[in-house]
Amino acid sequence: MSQNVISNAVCTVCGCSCDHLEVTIDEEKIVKVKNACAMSSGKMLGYMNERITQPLMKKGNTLKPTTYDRAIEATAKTITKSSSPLFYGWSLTSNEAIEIGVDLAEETGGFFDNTTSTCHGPTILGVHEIGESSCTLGEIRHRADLVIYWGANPVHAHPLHMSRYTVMSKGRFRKSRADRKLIVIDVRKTDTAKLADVFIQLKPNSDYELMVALRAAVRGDEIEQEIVAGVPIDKIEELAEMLINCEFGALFFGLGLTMSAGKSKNIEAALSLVAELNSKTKFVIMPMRGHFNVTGANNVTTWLTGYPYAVDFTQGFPRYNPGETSAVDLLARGECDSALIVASDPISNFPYQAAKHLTSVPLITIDPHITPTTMCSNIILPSAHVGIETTGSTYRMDGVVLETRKLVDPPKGVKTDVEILSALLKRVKFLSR
Amino acid sequence: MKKLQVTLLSGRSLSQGREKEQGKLSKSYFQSVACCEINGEDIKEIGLDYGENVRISTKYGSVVIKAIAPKQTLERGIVFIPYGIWATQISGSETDGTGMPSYKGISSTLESAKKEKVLTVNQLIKKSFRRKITKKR
Amino acid sequence: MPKYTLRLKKKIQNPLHLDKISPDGFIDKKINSINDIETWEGNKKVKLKSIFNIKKDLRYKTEEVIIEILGNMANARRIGYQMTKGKITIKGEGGMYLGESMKGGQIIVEGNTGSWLGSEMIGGTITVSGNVGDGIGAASRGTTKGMIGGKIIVNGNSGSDVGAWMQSGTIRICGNSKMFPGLHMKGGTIYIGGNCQGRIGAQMISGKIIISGNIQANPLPSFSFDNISSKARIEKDSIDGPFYVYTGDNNENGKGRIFINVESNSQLKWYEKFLES
Amino acid sequence: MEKEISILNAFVFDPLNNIEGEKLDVHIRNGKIVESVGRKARKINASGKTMMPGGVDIHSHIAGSKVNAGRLLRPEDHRKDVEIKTKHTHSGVGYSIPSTRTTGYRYAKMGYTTVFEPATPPLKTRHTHEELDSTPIIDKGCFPLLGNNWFIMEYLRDGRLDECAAFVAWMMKATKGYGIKIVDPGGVEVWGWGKFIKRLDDPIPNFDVTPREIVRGLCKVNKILNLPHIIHVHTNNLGSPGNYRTTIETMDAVRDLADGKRPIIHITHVQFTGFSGSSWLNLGSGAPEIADYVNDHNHVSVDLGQVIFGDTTTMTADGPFQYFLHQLSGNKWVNLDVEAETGSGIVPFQYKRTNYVNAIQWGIGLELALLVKDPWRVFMTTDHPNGGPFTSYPKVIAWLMSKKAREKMISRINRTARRKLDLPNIDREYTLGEIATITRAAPAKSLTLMNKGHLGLGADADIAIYDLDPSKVDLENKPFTIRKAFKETLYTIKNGKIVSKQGQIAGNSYGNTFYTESQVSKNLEADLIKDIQSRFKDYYTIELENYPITDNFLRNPAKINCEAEV
Repeated sequence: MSQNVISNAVCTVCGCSCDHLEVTIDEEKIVKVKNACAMSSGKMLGYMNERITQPLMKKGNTLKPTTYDRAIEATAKTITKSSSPLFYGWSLTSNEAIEIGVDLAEETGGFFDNTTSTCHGPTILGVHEIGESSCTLGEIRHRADLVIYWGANPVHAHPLHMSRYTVMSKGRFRKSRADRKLIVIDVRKTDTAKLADVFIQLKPNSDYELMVALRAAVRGDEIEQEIVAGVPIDKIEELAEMLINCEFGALFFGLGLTMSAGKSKNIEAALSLVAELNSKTKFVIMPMRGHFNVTGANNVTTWLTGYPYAVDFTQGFPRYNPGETSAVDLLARGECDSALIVASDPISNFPYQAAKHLTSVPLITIDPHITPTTMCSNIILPSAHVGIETTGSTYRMDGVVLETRKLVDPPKGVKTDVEILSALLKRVKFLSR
Repeated sequence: MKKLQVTLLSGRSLSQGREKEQGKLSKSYFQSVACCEINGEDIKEIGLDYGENVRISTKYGSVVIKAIAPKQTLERGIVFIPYGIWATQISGSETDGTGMPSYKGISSTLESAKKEKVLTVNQLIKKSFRRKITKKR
Repeated sequence: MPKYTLRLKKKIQNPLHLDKISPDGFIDKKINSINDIETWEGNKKVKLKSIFNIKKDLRYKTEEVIIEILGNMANARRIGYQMTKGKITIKGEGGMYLGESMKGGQIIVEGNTGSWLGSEMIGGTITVSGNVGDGIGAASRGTTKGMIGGKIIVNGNSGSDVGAWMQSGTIRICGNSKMFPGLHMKGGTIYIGGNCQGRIGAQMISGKIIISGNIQANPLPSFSFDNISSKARIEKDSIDGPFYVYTGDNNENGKGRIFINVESNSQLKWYEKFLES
Repeated sequence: MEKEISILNAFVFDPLNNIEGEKLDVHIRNGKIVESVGRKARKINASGKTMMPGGVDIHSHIAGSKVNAGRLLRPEDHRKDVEIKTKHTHSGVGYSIPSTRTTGYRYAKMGYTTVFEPATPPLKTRHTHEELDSTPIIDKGCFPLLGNNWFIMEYLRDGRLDECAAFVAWMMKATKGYGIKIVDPGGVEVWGWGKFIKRLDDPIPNFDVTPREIVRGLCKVNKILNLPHIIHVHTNNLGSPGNYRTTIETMDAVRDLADGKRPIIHITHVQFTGFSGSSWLNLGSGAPEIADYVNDHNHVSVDLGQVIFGDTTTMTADGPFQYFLHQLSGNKWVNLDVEAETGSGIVPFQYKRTNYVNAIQWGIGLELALLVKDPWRVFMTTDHPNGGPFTSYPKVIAWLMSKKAREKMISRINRTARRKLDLPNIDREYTLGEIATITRAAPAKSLTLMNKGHLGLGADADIAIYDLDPSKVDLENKPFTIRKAFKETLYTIKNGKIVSKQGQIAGNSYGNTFYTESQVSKNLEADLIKDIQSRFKDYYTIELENYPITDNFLRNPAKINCEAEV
């Protein structure tokens, strides 16, 4: 049999962008994946499950097969007619596709938002106010002797993070797990917490208080309260000592921080803490980005518009204010009269009220798979998987860009996001002339 | 019937991450996502056993899912639902001016729903979003 | 000066940009040119008359232009942007960024308003009878200049981040407030008549925050207990306490003061031990 | 669009061809300057106008991870300056860190047609190219940051100069880079630990090599590889009082390597490293000393990094300096270290006329430009956006050309600074020819872009026509006229096409991205690859195979081949 092994393939699941996968292909099918985590092999071996292989359009109450041309024409007509179209998703596709997406939103005068707004949007809002002290993951691998995961559970969400980049990795100046301290701060004892040297369990929704107390302790200020966030002050002061006395510390945080009470302010507090720590030692901070190219979606949108997500083009220039121009808010206020979803499943992921509005407007979805969102859509444009069936560049969570590979052909007749979106943009430009 | 006040967390779990790649209509996805991790004491208090169904309600909505034993340690008073369409039925769209809805740390009530069924993706969409869907392929 | 009445014609679902509705913009204008003021409904440029029935009432003999808006303006943005004088009355919801960068005059809302009411406001007065959203009197993203002056009075409840980056002026919320009143505050006064979900004065540098209701927990750990004060002052008014007074935010080397009502906050009684020592 | 254009009767300033204000006709065919064109050629009557080659900016941070991090940091910067979408152009935002499209449009409007991004972390250069590809109209290129690279420091420590050269050649190919950039040699590696180095001869911990050895080593490598540009150096101690000595020491460190033909070291944004004094309180201008050195030694060129009063965003690969600036200003701060290679930092900053330090900085830049006698070795930059946005170039031109303009500003700056600076006593005023030299001819020459920066036969038809009549306007007394003229061309022509007319952008076209390939001997290359392979996995978190940028990644690549001597 003609088995073909491709080495050093880039994984397209989470923000770790592991690029050491060894993929075995047999007759245009992936049959084996080495070096991958459970999520990665799940995707690599399961990418053919529940695929949509033909464009579908709603006629009456049923979805009927159609051609790309017809589906794109109908989509173009819908979004050019709209007063307030929403373009959402973008974190599971390539930079090249995102770039066309931004132009599409600009051309039609719509809202361009990516999944950042419901994962690390608050992180970006925090950065606007405070800035961030960060680095690439390799710096942490080489130098960090103290690593904190706060409200993040890499064992489940980023399975190879610790072995490739942090406590379990081998760096130039830190050779092994023994050279590093792992601190986990969470509301529950997660599987990551079980590996920690120090685990601090705090009360739900009190990350902010703990962060503030920790910063005060780092500064050496007196704290009047005896217990903060369910943690005794002694323990907080002990932790502060550890942070000050490390040579190179890294704070990773997850959605536990961005989603719980305080949201962007939790991040402001974390960024301020890390900035403060830099007057005593070297410290960096990094969000644990979820989708494989959400960082790319932010970057592409930023270089084209100045803003990383939630961009409003309705008046012909980029405007930005998450809370107003972000997808969930727009939908909750009912301020959107059509939606194009690319590689995302907002019907599953958005709060009910916002999802409900999506199903009351013309909904068009570009996605490889059947999802609750495609099930509620009026038009479905099936697409190829980036990093499996087509190439495209993608950003690791620390901003390192990688070119993903094409490993196999997409299902017969299925187009790529780039092909679909550029055909759509061309059509839209023609119609708005 | 006994109702219990709890704090709801939703989040990623390894199995959710893995099974979503199997397809969102798949049985394994349903099993790994339409569930709620509850502390052993808490579940006793509402008179349920693991494997039975529980109703979780917040001010945003209410959903029935299967109660399961925590896969990671879970304190009393906290319940965990993996990300997915079941969790979002009861999460709020208020973003406090940040664009980020409230997915974690929502106060909610827990009660037994022994007799009720957990809706599948199809059923849930029919119930919640009304637009009719049809089988494809 | 005349009074203009703008009655909303239809239910608007798309974002509406109404920054041109302000007494300054209407002054000396004929009704036709006001009808023809261009604005944005979603991505479509429309004239004001397509949204409102506009009437000009010359019988009013006030010194300044009065604009009365009738209808639910929840989807509107920036009514009264940069206004310097005159009066806007809204009977219905007030929308977002109402009175943004307002310099003078008066806005009265008989209803609720959305977020960022009076953001980056410089002067004038805004009164809201209902509830308001988040970021009242706040700064826009990335800047460090919130409300610089003027007065905002809200009879209902408010969202979070009241007076973020505020430098001067007064905000009074008669009802309850969510978290983070006075975030990054640099000056001015915030009063909350009802309860507050906490995190008062986070990262504040200066200014004063008074809470008459309950704050659920302790103040932030970066605040120091100062004393108990029998009264607190907002402008010329004196509010009866007694109040626990805290200073901070120490993490920012801040000298702000927060006043928290003693009676509504029995959970803070333990601080009184610092008084005895 | 027309394939042939004739521009008639312009006052031409083309220093590389020794043309200074002569009335000439210039003809264009297929994007090149030619002897003559057919009768049907489009004619542009440029009588009474000034014509120059398209501007060449040798140092402007327009693309890459730190520029984008700066954009992300500052929504407030964008809000005050937006570009609305038109039929022919994209929307965008402007001010100190414009979006990519706006960057291209605004350069073109000013008559600039080639711009180099001077600091790209090799590991993140794919990002830089993605942004450069998204920047319309202008030609561009980028300089990979190599002054803190682990491989390079180790090769130099071990005295393996040939391997070092082969590595740099590999790096240029892998990143599609143009020239060697050195930022705070060794200092950024030390910043990886949150620490600083001060002196040229301080060894770098763990690497046992000194900043001096890095600069000298890479200077030699540059010669070995025959790269088109010379080493482009941001010295140690940037932004600290007394650092002009470090600047002179750095220049002098390679003096013996000079061959007399052309400069061998370029010191960039020398304003920021031209401070005399021992503290902020007695800060002074080190410009006279630096200018003296430059005037006496032709192995050196410099660019200004002129400060413009107002709000801007500072961003450099010099992480330690940016942290220092954050501490000094209290403004928000971004730091982005890059494994085994470099770092960067970003801090918003406002230069104030009335601030003593800022006023001195403003003076240093201008003093340098006026005291360095040879305009071929001093290029005009603001180190965009560090000293100020590139859109302020017309202001700088006016200051250089008109003492009156300088006096006007001097009368408004901090009084103590006014007394401290030599600037009020300098009478020199740049001629239009000299302006053409420092803004296009000299940078093009320094980059060895043979077809840029001049209007000789065969040159690329990159042309700027300004609404300025040197025969009528009494330039030194009309600074405002100068500013107005250089703000917006009458015509900007790029590759023979009109891309901007009176500030109206004609549409979206995309220029070339220049990169260099220097071929070392096959044996050396093979040995090098083996050596890289042996250590790459230990140094980087990505696979060696995924490191090089693939050939079809760039939109319009333009390769420049050079012959290596090893």
